[in-house]
Amino acid sequence: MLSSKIESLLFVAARPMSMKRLAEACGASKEEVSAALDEIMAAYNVDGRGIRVLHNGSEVQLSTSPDNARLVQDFLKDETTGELTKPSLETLTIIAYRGPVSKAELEQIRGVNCSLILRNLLMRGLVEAQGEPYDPQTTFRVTMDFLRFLGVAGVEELPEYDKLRSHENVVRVLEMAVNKAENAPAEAGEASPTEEAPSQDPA
Amino acid sequence: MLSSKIESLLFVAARPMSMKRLAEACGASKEEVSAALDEIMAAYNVDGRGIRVLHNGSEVQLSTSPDNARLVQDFLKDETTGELTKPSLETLTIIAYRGPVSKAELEQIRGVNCSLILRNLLMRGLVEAQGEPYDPQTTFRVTMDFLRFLGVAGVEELPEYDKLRSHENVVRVLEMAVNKAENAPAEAGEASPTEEAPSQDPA
Amino acid sequence: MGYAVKLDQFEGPLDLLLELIESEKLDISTVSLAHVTDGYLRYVHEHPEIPPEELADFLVIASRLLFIKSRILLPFLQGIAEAEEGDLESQLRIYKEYLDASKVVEALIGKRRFLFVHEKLPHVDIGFAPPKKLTSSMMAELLRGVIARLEPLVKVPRAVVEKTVSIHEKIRQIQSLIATATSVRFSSVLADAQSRTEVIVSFLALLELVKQRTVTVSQDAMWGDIVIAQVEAAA
Repeated sequence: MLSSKIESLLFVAARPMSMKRLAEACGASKEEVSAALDEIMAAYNVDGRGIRVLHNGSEVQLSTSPDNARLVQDFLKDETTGELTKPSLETLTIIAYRGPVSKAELEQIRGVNCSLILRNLLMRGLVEAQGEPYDPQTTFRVTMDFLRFLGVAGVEELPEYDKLRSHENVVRVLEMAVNKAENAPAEAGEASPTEEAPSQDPA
Repeated sequence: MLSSKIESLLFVAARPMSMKRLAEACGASKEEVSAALDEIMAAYNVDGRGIRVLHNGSEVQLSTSPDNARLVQDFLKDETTGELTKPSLETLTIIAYRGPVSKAELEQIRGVNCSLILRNLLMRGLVEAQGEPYDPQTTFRVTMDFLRFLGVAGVEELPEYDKLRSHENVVRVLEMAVNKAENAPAEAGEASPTEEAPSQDPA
Repeated sequence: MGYAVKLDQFEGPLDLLLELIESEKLDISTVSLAHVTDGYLRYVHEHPEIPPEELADFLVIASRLLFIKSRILLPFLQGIAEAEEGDLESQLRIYKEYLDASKVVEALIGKRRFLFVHEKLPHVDIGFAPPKKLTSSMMAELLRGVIARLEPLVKVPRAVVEKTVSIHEKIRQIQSLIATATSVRFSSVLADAQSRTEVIVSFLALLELVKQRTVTVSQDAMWGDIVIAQVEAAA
């Protein structure tokens, strides 16, 4: 039974698992895996359960439930405090709500070059790149680890997710930014220490 | 809710737990724990579930269901013996040339978090930790087995060892990290909620 | 007056702008953007410690603020400025939404409802599992790739320092240009500009001079070259 197999694999994997990997391992199609996962999530992600199924993009992972955070933290003698600096929080928030998001979009919203803060968040495992971090086409999203800080099973559980994600103005301004970038590709690179390939060193 | 708490603890412990320990951690009596466990077992130990509650004397443990034993074995074997990804090979290489190297230095050089990759390299016997794997002071180096596999007697025999090991860019990026650490007090975030209890030695 | 804004706490130009507007108890609008332009410029002038790699970002916003403000000084900019205003205004609104959301996120993390996973893989006896095709020369190649990737990270910041031109320096440059001629074309000011930042800084400096009534500017046609003249020499 597929949902049983998936449950077993999620339990032993001890890392975020992609649907693709699950499909391969179980010899099933991605659609079948996706349907089985919906079933599993519906069973776990309810009040009164001690285990949650987290989902991030096409990845899933099991974790403890938020209600038992204190108990588990004491049991593990874990010292996580979850403190983040203001730029980290700001950047993580935008990526959580808008992800997957490119560096250009991120910079359009923050009005400031984000190379270093992105690098910092990548190193700490709070953000992950889909592609090479320095490729301008690369998009970023938050990691399962960041969801675990927040205590949510997926970004959709964030307050006002739909509103902030598809905000009419955001979409419009981002489109403008993207058009601008396409018309004047050199302009983005001015002061950014990391985004250029070595060969493109701005003179 | 007691059964939720027990479910969380069994999940995160991933090893046998005594009823006594569970009762202590949850602040409940052994009778209450026993009753809650009966409930949990009734929910898990049925056909079609991928996780089982094993009960042995006064000890309990979560485990995968026997129906999926083969699948789980194959999956774990593939996780630990399958082809290494490019990021893994890159990490292994940096450890070979820069070892003994700490996780923080490794991440500074690669610009992304290396926790999962390190765990995998440790399990494959390619890398060894000098100290507890989760202690930030711990350094990593490649194993003798790996050197033998490459056909070299020591890392010094790797091509262009001195030049690549101490390349200006590598030295600079490590200096940048040191300067930054001195100027800005560390954020607590590196410790994601997974930073481990000593009991969870992954090696 | 009244820009009692705490220093060194800005995550970027939009953050500064928002703080200036809010400290005046204004709503985000074109009028309030024009209103805080001087305060913004003063902040940038008075904080030479803004890291050079961030200064460019501050200057981009400064130039957009000046566009907005300059409508009062340079009526011929009317048509052009409007688009810039709407742009900056909505950008700031969006920034504010995410800034507010980041406070909600901070509160969420503050509740410490952390989710935990077990990271231990079940014990499997695999012994030694090397990457079969890996050779030491491939490793050298991989490491060269890693090193190349670090290049912009360790090299560019220095280049930025050399490139960024301060507004003051540019003002002096324009002033000395006009001192030797009665009038000068803006294009000649830009002739040796090395980067977009420098163009912006030049324009910024020009608008500063106009504001200080040191020079007047005129333009024959929309998008035409701007002629700068000293106030005494102006008709």
